Amino acid sequence: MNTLLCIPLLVLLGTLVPLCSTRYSRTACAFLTAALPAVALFLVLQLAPAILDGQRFQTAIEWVPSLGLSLAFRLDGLSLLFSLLILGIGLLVILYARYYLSSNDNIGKFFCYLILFMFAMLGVVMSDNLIQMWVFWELTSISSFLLISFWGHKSDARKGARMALTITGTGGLFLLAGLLMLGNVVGSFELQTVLDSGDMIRASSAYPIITVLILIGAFTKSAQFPFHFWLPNAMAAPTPVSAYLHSATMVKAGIFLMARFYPSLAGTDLWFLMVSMTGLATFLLGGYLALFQHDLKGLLANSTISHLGLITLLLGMGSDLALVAAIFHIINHATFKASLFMAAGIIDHESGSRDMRQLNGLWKYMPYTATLAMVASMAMAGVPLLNGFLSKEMFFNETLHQNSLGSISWMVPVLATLGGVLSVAYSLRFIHDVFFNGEPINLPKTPHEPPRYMRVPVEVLVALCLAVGIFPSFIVGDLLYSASNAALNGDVPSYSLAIWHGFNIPLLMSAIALVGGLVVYYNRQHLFKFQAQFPTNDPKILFERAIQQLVNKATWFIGFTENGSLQRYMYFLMMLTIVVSAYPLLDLDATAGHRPEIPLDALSITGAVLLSLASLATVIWHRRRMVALLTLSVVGLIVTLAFARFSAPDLALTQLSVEVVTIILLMLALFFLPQKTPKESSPRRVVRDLGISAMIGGIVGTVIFALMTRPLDTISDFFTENSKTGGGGTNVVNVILVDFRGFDTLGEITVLGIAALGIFKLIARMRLYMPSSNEQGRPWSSDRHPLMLSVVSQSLLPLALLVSAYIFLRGHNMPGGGFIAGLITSVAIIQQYVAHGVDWIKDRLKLDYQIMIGSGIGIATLTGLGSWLFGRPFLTSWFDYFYLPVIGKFELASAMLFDLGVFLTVVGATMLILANLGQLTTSERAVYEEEA
Amino acid sequence: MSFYTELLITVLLVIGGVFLLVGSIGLARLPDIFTRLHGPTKATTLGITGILLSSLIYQTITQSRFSVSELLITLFLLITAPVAANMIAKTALHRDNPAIPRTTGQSLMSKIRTRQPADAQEED
Amino acid sequence: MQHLSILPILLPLITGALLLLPPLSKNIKRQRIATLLSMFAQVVVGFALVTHVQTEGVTQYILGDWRPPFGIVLVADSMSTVMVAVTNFLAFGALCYATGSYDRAGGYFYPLFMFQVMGINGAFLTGDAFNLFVFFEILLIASYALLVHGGGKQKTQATVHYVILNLAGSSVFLFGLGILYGTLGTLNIADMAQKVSELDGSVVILTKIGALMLLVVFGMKSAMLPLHFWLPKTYSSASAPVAAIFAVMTKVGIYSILRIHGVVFGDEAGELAHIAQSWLWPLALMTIVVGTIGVLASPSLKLVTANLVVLSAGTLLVCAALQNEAATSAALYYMIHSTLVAGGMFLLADLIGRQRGKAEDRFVMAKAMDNPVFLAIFFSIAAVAVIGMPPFSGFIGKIMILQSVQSATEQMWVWPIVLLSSLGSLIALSRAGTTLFWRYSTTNKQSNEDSQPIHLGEWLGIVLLLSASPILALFAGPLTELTNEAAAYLFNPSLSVDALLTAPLSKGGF
Amino acid sequence: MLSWALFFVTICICIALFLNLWRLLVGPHISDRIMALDTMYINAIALLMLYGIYMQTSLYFEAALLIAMLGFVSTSALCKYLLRGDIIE
Amino acid sequence: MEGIYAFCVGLMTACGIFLTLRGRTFSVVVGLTLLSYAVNLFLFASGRLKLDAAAVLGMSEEYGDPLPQALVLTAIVIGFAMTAFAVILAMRARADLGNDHVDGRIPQTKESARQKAGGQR
Amino acid sequence: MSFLPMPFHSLLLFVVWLLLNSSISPGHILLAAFFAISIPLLVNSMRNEQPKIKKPWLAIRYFFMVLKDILVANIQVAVLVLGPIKNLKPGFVAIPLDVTSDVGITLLASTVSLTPGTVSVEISEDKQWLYVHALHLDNEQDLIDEIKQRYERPIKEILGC
Ligand code: NA
Ligand code: NA
Repeated sequence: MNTLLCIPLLVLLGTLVPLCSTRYSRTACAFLTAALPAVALFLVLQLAPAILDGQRFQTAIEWVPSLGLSLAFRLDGLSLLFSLLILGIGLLVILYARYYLSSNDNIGKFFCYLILFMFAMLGVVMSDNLIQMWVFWELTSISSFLLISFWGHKSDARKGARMALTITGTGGLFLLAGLLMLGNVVGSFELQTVLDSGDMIRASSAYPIITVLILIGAFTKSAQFPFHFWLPNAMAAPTPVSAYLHSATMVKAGIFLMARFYPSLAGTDLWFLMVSMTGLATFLLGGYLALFQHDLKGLLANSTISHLGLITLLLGMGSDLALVAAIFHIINHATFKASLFMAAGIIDHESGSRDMRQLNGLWKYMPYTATLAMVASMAMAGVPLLNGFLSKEMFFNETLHQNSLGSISWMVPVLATLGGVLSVAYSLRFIHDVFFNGEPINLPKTPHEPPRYMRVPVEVLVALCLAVGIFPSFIVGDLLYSASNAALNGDVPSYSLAIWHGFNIPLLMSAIALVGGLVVYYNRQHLFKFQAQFPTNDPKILFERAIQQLVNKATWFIGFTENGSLQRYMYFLMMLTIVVSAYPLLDLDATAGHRPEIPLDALSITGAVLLSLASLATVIWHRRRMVALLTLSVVGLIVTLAFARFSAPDLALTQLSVEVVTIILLMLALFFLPQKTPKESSPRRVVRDLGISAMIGGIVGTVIFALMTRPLDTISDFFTENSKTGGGGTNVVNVILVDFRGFDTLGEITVLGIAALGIFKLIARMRLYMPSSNEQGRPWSSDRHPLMLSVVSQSLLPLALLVSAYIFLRGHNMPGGGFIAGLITSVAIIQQYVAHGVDWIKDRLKLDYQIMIGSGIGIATLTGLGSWLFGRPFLTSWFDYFYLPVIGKFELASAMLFDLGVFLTVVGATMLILANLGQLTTSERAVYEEEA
Repeated sequence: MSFYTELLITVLLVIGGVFLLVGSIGLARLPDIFTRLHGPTKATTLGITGILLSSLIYQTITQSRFSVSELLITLFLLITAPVAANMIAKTALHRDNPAIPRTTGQSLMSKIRTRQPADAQEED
Repeated sequence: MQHLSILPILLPLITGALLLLPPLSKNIKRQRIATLLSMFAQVVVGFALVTHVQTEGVTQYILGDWRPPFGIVLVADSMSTVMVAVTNFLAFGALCYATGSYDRAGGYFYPLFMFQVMGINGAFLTGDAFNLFVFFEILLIASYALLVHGGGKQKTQATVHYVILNLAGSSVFLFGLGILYGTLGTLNIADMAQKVSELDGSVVILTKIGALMLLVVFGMKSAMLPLHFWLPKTYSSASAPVAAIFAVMTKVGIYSILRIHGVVFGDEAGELAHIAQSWLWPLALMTIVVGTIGVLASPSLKLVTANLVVLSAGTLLVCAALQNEAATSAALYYMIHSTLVAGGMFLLADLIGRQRGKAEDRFVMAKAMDNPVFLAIFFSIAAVAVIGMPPFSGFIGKIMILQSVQSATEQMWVWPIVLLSSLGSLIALSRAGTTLFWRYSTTNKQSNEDSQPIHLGEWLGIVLLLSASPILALFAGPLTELTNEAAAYLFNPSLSVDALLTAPLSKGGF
Repeated sequence: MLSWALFFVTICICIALFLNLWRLLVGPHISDRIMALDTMYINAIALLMLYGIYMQTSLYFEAALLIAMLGFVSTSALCKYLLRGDIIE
Repeated sequence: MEGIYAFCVGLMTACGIFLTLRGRTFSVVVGLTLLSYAVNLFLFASGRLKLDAAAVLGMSEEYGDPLPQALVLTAIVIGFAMTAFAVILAMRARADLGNDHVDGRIPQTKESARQKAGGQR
Repeated sequence: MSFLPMPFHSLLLFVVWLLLNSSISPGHILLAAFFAISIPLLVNSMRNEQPKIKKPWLAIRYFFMVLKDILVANIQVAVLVLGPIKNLKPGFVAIPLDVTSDVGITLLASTVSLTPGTVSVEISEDKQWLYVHALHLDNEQDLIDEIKQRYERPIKEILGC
């Protein structure tokens, strides 16, 4: 397996190690955790010489080829530099965290998140594919969220983490958009192709938007103005996290991104203006804000913002040398800032406070740490012989050599110097306010030096600051060159890494910065007073408030639209239906087609008038529910007659039986419902609804008229032709039902069965109010089972069953069938319930309706399955004619069996519904009446 | 079809139609629910019987096979019509629908409603 | 293998019927075992069907041996089989979860669940427009019954809205079908596609109305704005396993849009080509927006999840509106992902709610959970996946969708809205997660005894559904190949339409 | 002759149906309305039989039979509802 | 004939829709029933109207389109199942929620709110 | 449980089946026999004990008499209905009952409803009184006597109670 792939994989594997080793001591856990990243670092170092020689390693595995997404890794100079920072500082942070975290903290979880982050970060810098880079980019957001919120029970940590995630997540979305567009412009998501197509990209019309999108991604991650505010709030994280994420890695991802795409995107005015102006603003703002922080980490966070601004400014200048300076400052900032965070963590850890108003004179208590911290902060201030000085000199130098702002280009060096002044001032503040400035005030603990090994990471980093500061080209020369080479995609300008370049303007600027910084710090009280005039806007509170407002607005909106009113929802459904269908209807030139119409006759007119009147009466009297039921029955009856009139006897039969059962059901329900509907619709609502109904009615009427008057060529001839020969029946409708489209029927009886089960569920445990008098307040009649009704119903039952059998048997050849027969049987049984009551029936009729449903559906299905035995598809029908002496010729058909299934289901379902509903109010259950 | 069968069918039909109409006129015209009951229960039943009989004859002749299934409907209606009338009357009484003032025997109505014997003493 | 493509319908049907009969009908333990076994078999069948179609090509099951377009056919192509497999897998997860306690919260849970699965599978498989209606009704009536499972005022109330709206919707469905039959004279979807291209004159207008009415119906099932109102309340009040299976129901609507409005009224439809597009566009985008707003406004995890379903529906409708191969492929992938994740999230929300005492799954301070680590891990997976952040399946779906947008104007609309919706869910879910898992009161630890322990089946259900997301991401390569193929098939009428109508003539009693 | 009779009877029944509907709509009591509906069922049967004669078909006989059966069930259930509230008790 | 048929279907649809837009479950159920009648007639007519053409072989010279009839039959049955469920659901809602409003709560109209306020004063 | 628990019904079913199918083919006779036997067996449990017909011939005579009365009744009613309404003299009448069986009472009540100018409206709870509404009541006692003589007596005889 290739080494390159091993590097991220080892780290990925490393995320599991801490989870498995939590049960061991914290030291063991830390060492085990460090092992795999250490190996990874070793591997990187092994590859380093070749890379420094100008080689580039690449490897790729396909992941989602159709998206152009592959797992592609590369290790070139820039990746190498970042990998070293990520792995090296990461290892130091692991060591440091072992001491920093208390025994209450779940160190395994912490290390898991940390290594996950390390993996994500490595992935970003080693990516050789745009989408993959974004994947890792987002992973850094997620893992940093987990790290920042490590102490999730603290409100600050939760809010800080959310803010960081929201801002960087937003940036991630912009970045994704940018990267996708970039890839689409280039035609490939391979990094090298993109880097090589700079000219094409800059020439493309999408260039500005791509640049803006990618830069927003970078700015959010690197805490550039105006997205800088999340970083100070991320300080709620444990300090090792800050030392790692907020100095060397996470915040540098944005910087890395800009450096990475430098060859593709940089070199235009847009780039210059956006990047350098943002950088400059951030540089100054961060420095200024750092000055006023009382929180040690807050100061460091703002200084980080400032330094990130500085690097951004350099990247924006557009000169290759500036890029070199930027990369150099990336290294330097990583080392001194990581050590400073660690030092701050030590101070916090050993003294219990990070407030610089409490922390004073720690020199006395922890001189060794103080020394380290002071060296590091001097590096931050840009004091000679330390690494910060060198890169800052280069920075000053670069500010002098740009002229993109035309006649006001002079402002850039001036402002840069001002930034330098600020950084000296806050560095001084860090040193003086913490280690000197009298005695500590009300510290929770008496401070002392930290454990030996907790200092090691700081020592290493400070040593690096010194080493780079004194022997720059020996320590980082090659690395810097190779990184710059990679970032520039070749062609590194000449530059010199030396401590001394002679007396020149940059040196003067440095001197001004040092002196100015001293002056500023000396007069800090005035500045503090000046600053105190401004209201302090805690970005955290503002942000939370903004989010809260967003949520409130959303809640208002949802409350406003989803107001829980069915009438409104129905209104939308109807309106949409009207709109989509009325719109095309406007194009219909003539409603009537050319198909000859059937002439009118008195009967039809009578039917139409009766139907219309009954329908209207149902609407007009809908609030008198019983009357509405009666008019509804009339409508049902006329519809039945209409079906008969227009040659659909099966429909007439079905419609009629269904209608009667429906009315019975409605009556059963009406008993428990109010007898009248109150008048509550406002006149406006009524008019509106009338309008809607009229429109839908109009549309439906128009459409059906248009359809009926146009000729139609259908597939139906096939059915009439094959009904007898292929389906064995002369009633084509029935043959369609049980044979041609038997599958529909199977579904239909399933629906019926399910409905019955569902209704059973509804009825179960229903607590009903049983009225003891009717709507007039009259008590119910005492005659539960009228004599004549009982006697006649009993006699009619066998007759009804016979009719049912008749309808069932003839169905295949004549109007009828299992469904209608089932309903007749059900109605006949219901009539017995009506006449005799539930108790009487219960003693006499022992039918398990549930089993009937199950077996009905089962029989129908099994009939269908029978054809499998003959190698035919489901529901293939079979029929044949037989001859028996005496009886003569008769037909047997599988459709009969299928229809039996239908019959059983219908009876079972209808009776399960009605009998159970009736049972609700039997004498044993009268208890409900009292409860209600 | 011979003239006489056609005549028979026609007569039956017309009788049926007329009585159906009479029943419905009764329903519409008579003054109270109890008098209205008579129309549908009797006239309509006869009317439908007439129509069913004519259909029976007609179908038997035209289809040249014995089509007496109409008898079943007639039977059915004869059995059920009185019960329906009884149920409707019960409902009307239960809900205190008034009879027209000149109805005799109105004193019975409260007894009928409560299904007491006719010779029972008034409670108050 | 001949009958493989009908098994996803028959297996649940037969199981459902058997569950009503002795010896299963009165014994919940037997029912549980029988249903789990059957469901497992269905999962196997689902995957077998996918591979079968991959190797053997599209299979048409000619019911009753009546050749199309006269009889009803089932069409097993890549798209339908994938959806069936997803449904069965989802159902299996939900069923595992239900064995915990929900199966006893009311009668007939298992049979109804089986019928629900049958309805959904049928709707995916059928190649007949009216049969589609029948399966819609099966899945609807089963969903009504399942929705009331467990009882309670909230459920009843939600069911009233859900049922009435859907009944009205079914009427519109029938109006639409009536019009289509009245103009095309056929019901077989492939045949319809062919007939549509031959139409001319004023009939075209009528057909258009029919098609658009169907769009309204499908739009309502898929929670398209402004017909989505029913969804949040319905889904959030359903009991967990029911809500989980509901996660695939909106997809049925979207699938139907892809099938009917994408294929029948697709490129070849002449005057009627892409009639749905102009309506779908704004509505789909607005659905995303409103879904996102809903996610932001939701005060509980169940509601968040329900609104996420709306959001994903909007996203999928955008794909449907795009009407190109890449978008359809993206839709299919995203459909798989969002279905399983939403299903898992409903289960998770229930479990979280159960462990937080009275606060349930609302975003307020509550007692600490008993199993925070397990729940947090799976919450994170779900959250990351639905937001569309890497490394889980959501981001691949999202990128596929973004990449499928071709014209610049379309990009201008779709990209910002899709990306901002991600941001919205990011904000909402990070708030949700931090509140649920970290804002707990340490005072009343004694009340821990109240919450019932997590049952094995419940663990399993959540693990099954949510671990699907990483797996979907990991195997995104082959999977997207599959979805691409499905989309390509759909967009090639000579494959998808003509082939289906030239089945061999073989009929007659035997 | 027959066709004339058919026409006449059809008109009779049409008028009858209108009268029934009129009674159903004006009431005044719910029992009147039920009675009207019941009568309507019977007139509907007559109509179907007439139609059968007119079209020379017996296809609608079952529909008539069913109306006879179900009309009775409907009427008695309606009355039972008004008498007892609970039709299945 | 087609004209009055279409008119009736349209009118029934309108009546059904109007009722489904009401606020009480019972009215809505009645409306849905009415609507489903209309839908059935609609679907039926999509195969065009024919007199004396029942699709029973040997009973008439020509046959009406049997397919829509079969579809309507299925639709009727399904509609019945759905209506039944809706009816019982309406009962259940009344039992659970204490009223029969579709939203489970009686909406406060301006008038009733004023009355309530007046009553409290 | 006997093979033919309801012989009268069985006969009726047999005939009705043949009527329904309008056929006396052997196949239908077989089916008719099958239903005539099986349906009563099925519904036998759903019946209260009922009196048997003691005099079938009298029953048939009674049936035709009632048919004739129906015809007459209708002509009377037609005249009343179409005539001037203000001449109507409706009234309620209580008829004391001698028949005791439920079937008998029902039969009587039905006959009364179908025949001249009367509708049975109610039966008293103790089954001793049949309440009748007459459309045109001239003499209450005549009506009572006629009903008891013409209808109740034969029913009593037919059913033997
Ligand atoms: Na009851
Ligand atoms: Na009861």
